[in-house]
Amino acid sequence: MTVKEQCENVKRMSGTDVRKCMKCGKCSGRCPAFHEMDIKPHQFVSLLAQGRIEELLKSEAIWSCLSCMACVERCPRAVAPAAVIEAVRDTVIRAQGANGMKAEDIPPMVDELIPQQLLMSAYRKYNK
Amino acid sequence: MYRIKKTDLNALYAAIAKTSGLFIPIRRADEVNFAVWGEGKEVSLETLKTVKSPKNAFFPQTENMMKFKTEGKSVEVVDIRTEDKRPFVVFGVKACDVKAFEVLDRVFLAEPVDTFYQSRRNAITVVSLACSRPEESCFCTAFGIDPTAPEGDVTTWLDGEYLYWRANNQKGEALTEKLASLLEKCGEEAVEAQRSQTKEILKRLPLAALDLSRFKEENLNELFNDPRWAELSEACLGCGACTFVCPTCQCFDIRDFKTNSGVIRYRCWDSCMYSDFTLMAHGNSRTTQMQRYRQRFMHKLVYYPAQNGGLYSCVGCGRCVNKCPQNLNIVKVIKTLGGEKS
Amino acid sequence: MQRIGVFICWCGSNIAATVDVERVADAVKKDQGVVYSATYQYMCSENGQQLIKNAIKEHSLTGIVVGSCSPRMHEATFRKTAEAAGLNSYMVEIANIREHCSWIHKDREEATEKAIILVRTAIAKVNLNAPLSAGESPVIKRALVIGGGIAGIQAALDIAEAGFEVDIVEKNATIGGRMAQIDKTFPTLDCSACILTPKMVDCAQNEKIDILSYSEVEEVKGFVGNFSVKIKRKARFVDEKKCTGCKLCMEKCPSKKGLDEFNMKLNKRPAIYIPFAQAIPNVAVIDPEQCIKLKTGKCGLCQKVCGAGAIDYTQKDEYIERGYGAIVVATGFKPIELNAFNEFGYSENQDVITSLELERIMNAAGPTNGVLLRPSDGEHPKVITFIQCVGSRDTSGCGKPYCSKICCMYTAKHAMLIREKYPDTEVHVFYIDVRTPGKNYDEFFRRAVEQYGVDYIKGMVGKVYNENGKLMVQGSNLIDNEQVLIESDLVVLAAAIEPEPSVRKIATLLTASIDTNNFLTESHAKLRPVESPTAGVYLAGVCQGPKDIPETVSQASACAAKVIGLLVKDKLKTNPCVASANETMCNGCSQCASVCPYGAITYVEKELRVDGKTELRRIASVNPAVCQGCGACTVTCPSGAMDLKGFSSKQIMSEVEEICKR
Amino acid sequence: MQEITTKEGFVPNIVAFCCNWCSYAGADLAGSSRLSYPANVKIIRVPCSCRVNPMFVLKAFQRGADGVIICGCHPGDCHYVTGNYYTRRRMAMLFSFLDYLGIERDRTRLEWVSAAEGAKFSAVMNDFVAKVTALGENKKLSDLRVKEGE
Amino acid sequence: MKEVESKMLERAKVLLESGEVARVIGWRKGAFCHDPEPASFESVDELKDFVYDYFCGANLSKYLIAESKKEGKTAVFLKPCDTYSFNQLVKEHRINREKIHVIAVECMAKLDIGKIKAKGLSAVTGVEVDGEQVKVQTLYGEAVLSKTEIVLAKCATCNKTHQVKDEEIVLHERPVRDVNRFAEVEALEQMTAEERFKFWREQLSKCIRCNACRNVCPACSCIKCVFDNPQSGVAAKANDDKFEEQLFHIIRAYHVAGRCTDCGECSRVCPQGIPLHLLNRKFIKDIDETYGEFQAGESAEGKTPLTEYRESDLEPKDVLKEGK
Repeated sequence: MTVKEQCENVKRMSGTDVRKCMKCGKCSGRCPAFHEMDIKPHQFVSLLAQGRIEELLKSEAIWSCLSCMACVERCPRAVAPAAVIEAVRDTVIRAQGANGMKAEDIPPMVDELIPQQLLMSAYRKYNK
Repeated sequence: MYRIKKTDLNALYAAIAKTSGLFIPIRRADEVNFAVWGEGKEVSLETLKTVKSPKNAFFPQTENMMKFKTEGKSVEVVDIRTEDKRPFVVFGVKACDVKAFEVLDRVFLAEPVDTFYQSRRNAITVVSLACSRPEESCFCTAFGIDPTAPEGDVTTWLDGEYLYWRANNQKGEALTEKLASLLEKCGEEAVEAQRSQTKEILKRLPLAALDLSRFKEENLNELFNDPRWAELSEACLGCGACTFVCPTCQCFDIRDFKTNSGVIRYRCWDSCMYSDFTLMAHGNSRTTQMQRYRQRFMHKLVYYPAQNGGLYSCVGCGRCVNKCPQNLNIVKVIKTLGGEKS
Repeated sequence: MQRIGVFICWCGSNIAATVDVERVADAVKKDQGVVYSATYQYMCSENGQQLIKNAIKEHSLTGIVVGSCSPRMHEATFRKTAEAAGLNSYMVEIANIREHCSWIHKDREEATEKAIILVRTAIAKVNLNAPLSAGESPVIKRALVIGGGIAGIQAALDIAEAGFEVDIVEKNATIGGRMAQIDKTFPTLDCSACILTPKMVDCAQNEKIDILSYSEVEEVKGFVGNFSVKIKRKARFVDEKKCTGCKLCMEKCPSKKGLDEFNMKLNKRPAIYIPFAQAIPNVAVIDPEQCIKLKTGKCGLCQKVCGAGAIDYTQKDEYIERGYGAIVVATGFKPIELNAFNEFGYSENQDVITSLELERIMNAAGPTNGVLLRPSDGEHPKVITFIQCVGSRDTSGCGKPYCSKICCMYTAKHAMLIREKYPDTEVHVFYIDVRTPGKNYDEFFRRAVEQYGVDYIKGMVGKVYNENGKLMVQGSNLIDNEQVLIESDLVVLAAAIEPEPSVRKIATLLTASIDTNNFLTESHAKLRPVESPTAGVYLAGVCQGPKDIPETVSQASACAAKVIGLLVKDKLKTNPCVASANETMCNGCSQCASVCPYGAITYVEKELRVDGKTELRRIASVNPAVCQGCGACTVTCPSGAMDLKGFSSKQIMSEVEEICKR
Repeated sequence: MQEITTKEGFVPNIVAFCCNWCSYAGADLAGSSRLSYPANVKIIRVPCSCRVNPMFVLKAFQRGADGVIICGCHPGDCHYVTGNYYTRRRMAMLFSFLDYLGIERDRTRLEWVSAAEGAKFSAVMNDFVAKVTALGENKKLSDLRVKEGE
Repeated sequence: MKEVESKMLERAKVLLESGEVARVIGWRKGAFCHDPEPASFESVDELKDFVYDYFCGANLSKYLIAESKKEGKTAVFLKPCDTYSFNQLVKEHRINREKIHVIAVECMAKLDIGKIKAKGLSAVTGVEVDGEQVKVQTLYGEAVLSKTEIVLAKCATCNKTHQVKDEEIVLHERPVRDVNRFAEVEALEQMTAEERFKFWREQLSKCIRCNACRNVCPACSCIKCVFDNPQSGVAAKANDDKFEEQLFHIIRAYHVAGRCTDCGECSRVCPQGIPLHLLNRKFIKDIDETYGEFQAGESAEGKTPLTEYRESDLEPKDVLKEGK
């Protein structure tokens, strides 16, 4: 796949129109994992818009994103940075060719103290 | 009497078409209407009732009459009539429709003669076809018509594998002669058997006992003023379906069509059901649908017979019975105002 | 039968070089209705016009066709020519054989043929033309201004200045509007009240101006020049003529728990009150929801103390009806509700305030007498964070998709004023873009940064939360690609502005169109920005779109100029090319009214005689004074009852027929 | 059923409806800029594109026009505020319907041409004429009686 | 159906006897088993001929334009599909709603006598419906037909429900049909333009200009139709195998676009069996797909798709989808 196709693919997967972004930075302002991320949420949108997908695919931030969707919730332009991050992550996982986490792995992990969201988030994160 | 195998009919049509035009029931887009025959067209003689009657063979729905050519401020009248002198055969006309020709003739061939109609009428040979499977809406017998032996220049019957053929007059003989090679001589047994069988069914038709005796000139005022017209006509939409499928309706309108170089004057069927029928400068002579409705049936059952020696201008074909969108029809009028024989 | 004259212009060589004008004139000589045809070098010249006039008289012409340049150029000229010769000006049609023919075609044969067709098309139309005359309608020489803010005040003053009577209808107890609530104005830092209140007083003192405060428009009938408006005068329970504004009642009123709307509900006020010291009219009003007397029948203290005997608990809403020639809508704006933005904690934290609230806090007549104290504990805030674009440029559905236009400037103003008065205060401003077009605006903003050291952070705040009594403002700093956390004492939100909600009802009453954001639509975005598409209705201030004070004042004055231009006329000439319904064919189905952009169509029950019977029918009736002649209704009408004069269906179809002859 | 045979060197006849405020002025500008387009385009001036009744379009085809184009102000720029929005819906529905009846879709067109777009007007007309020329004569909707006796 | 009929008759009697209404609009028995006619009953006596059976397909709503102008109230029996036309006419101020008492009646799909005859059955004397089976007696013998095959075209795809009712007589629930009413339109859209043209040419050249479609159509309620009005520029009466029928049907379809409730009466009444509803359905389908689903007659208020607009509406060239 060419870089351009890869970009288009990520845009399609994320369902987000990156051109709607007005570069306010509210997503990064809200992000609880900001300091853990090498590429910040707003940069995901900006880099994707510029077609710099290779940098995104190498990013460590796709693993530090919590998928809390706060950025999606707060974006005044209905852009979804978390969806972009997720799409990039899925692209990486798919390229690796295996699910990091399977549905049957989950039941043993469930204990009363684990927040359900965490499991959901992990499942989202490690599956293609 | 002659006969021809049904499977050979196409050859018969082709033979007729060689020397004259052939107007015959043809199925097109699921409906059967009289139309000019041509190779590959689907003829349907079995169809009991074509949607439109064959009257448009000599009284077409639309017909150009003349043209006014304008040049600057001068107007030239151009006779654009193309008199088709070629003989024409109208094939497969049912008894009721044959009778209807007589009704039309009395109008168009009486003085002043309608020459458009006349020229076509003279050129036409009518080949009629007897009915063997009348349906519930048929009531030609009420008008003294025998559907098993229709009039016409030639009468035909469809029975079994054959079409039976009998010439009734000189015109018919002439046609028969032309087709002699295709027809074989035969006896009348099959036809007679079919006729008596059909007559049995005719007796059992629900409208067999329609009583027309009250529709006479002397009852004109009484009938005209009958309050039940209101009830009879109240569902009438004022469309012209009944008049356009009717074999005896003869009203037309004359209109102009603006062309690039003048005006074409044409006539087209009109309907007494329409609000602009016989519209005059002062307005309309009949302003309510009841009046229009009454006019149509009074004309068929009272006015026309009064002027034509008692001949009703309804032939009981039942097309209006079948085609009225709201199921109004002449039968209901006859039953209500005429009384029914018990 | 028409007697038509055809006049083919050479336009020097502009037409004649490509089109054989003589052949054109000759070709149509025998056409239907044509009795005269001629050519001339310049038909629009004095001599050319004389030729037309002479022909009209000599040949008793009933219609003329001029084959010349575009009708957009000389239609008016030739109409006047015809008029001067006693021919109705609408019996003139132009065949455009220059722009649409000679100028674009090179082949002389081809161009001549086309010119003949174009002239014939015009002849075909003229054959069906009928004389039209512009109707007249009288003009009521009084204007109505809806809304008593700075826009309404300015418009009213300008109209009154020209000698016309003006009524201001204001729904609040005083005029003054939003500007009265503002402390200082940018970029000059003038005291807002100091420049506004004299204008309010001027209004009150102007004999031509009648201020109908505490009133609302209830019903509008009529059309340009001739509106009839029903106005509700809400019961204020105080006789406006008697009240002296002494405020004794306010002191004595035992019910003091009302929220002071003027001060953005930051403090309390009595049940009987005057909104602010410089209110016009300076008359008290009783809040019926709060007044003990009105609610329980007991108390009546204010009545006892009122020396003027102005208190009247029995007052009822009253309705008055007045006629107007023109209406100015100046209904203004309000900041949006911020409940949907819980990330900024506006509802939870008293110290998260809107800019308009800050405006009151900074105002000497405000709840803190002008001392910057935070609402929660009355302490001086040491760190203040401003957040811009709260709800503006927001397409997520929570806010407004547009830029509110004024926030960048007032935020700079606030930051600057705070830094000036309280230099020890730290001021941060989160911004997405700083937009400062306008005279001295960017200079003003730069001063806030350069001279007053306001910290502008390019980025947006993601959340504001309370931690140990401190407001933690977490946002991004895009320049440094950092997330910052600012411990603040006060957070000020630049809330988006939206049209005052009552404008919806007003727009419906006036049949004035309104856009998806509830801003009133102007007749033309560039060329008619202060006129509503509804004739006789004008738009001033934020009700038409976000704008600041100078722009509002300009627009108000522009409105006034338009209104004056209308009111100086004794009668209005109406466009004769208007729609009209054929009564006998109209079904009364209302489809035409639903597409009319001007509300020109109403329905009447009318007795018609049809076919000798009388019938009561619902029939469309077009007001020719309001109809602008677009023809939208004519196409919607299935029966063809609705037609457009001057462009009738028959005329257009005859043109089509002629062209198709080729 | 009628038969029309296409003549050699076919030149279509085009009826163009132009709104007075934008497109007619655009056509004027095309003229004053000497931007040529074929002479077989003839313009009918209407106050607004919303004055164009689908019946006019059909009338033109009946009388033998080979193409009909309607031009109005750009959406949002209508002199009468909303007229062209109605036109857009009306014509979208009419054109799609004609297509459904088997009428060539390139015979009809709606274009927005502002008073400043003389060049666009000329380009649109050139393109439209080319497309209609390629289609040949309007055989499906024209009424042969119109040309009777010519 | 007999049960429903007797309930209807009972209500009609009560309404007339009590003077609550001046007349009841329903159906009157015809000459055969299959030709009831719309009728107005003004007294209990007249009700002796009242009928409600499988052949009462006519839409009674258009009659109410005239009825609501008469003195007193009019009660009317409306089938689900009829109520849409009723609403549309109320919306267009053609019917005075206050003067009409709507009795919503059950409809289990109506039969098409034409389709029965097309099965080769002639001289029909009796029809009995038993669930899915229809027993037909004729003078030439008996036959059993499947009901689905002989219902009116308009009933075959109908899932309409009563939109208006002042009271209702519904004893059975009608099963929801799993059909795509646009299937025929889609099939046409799939054809090439030439095929479509041929199809419509064949169909429309059957037209005899009798105006039955127009006169029965509840949306065609114009006091003066453009085709009857010499001033309109399109008036025409001729049935000419050239252009006029096309012009007539195109203009008619356009005039009712956005207002047509798809009641199917045009196709029911056409004496030449032209599938006229396919013209109107094309507009309905285009409107649904382009401007959002819209069912005319669902409400007696609001604008119709062609009298409103959105700034984001598609351009005509984008509405025309690439076919073959």
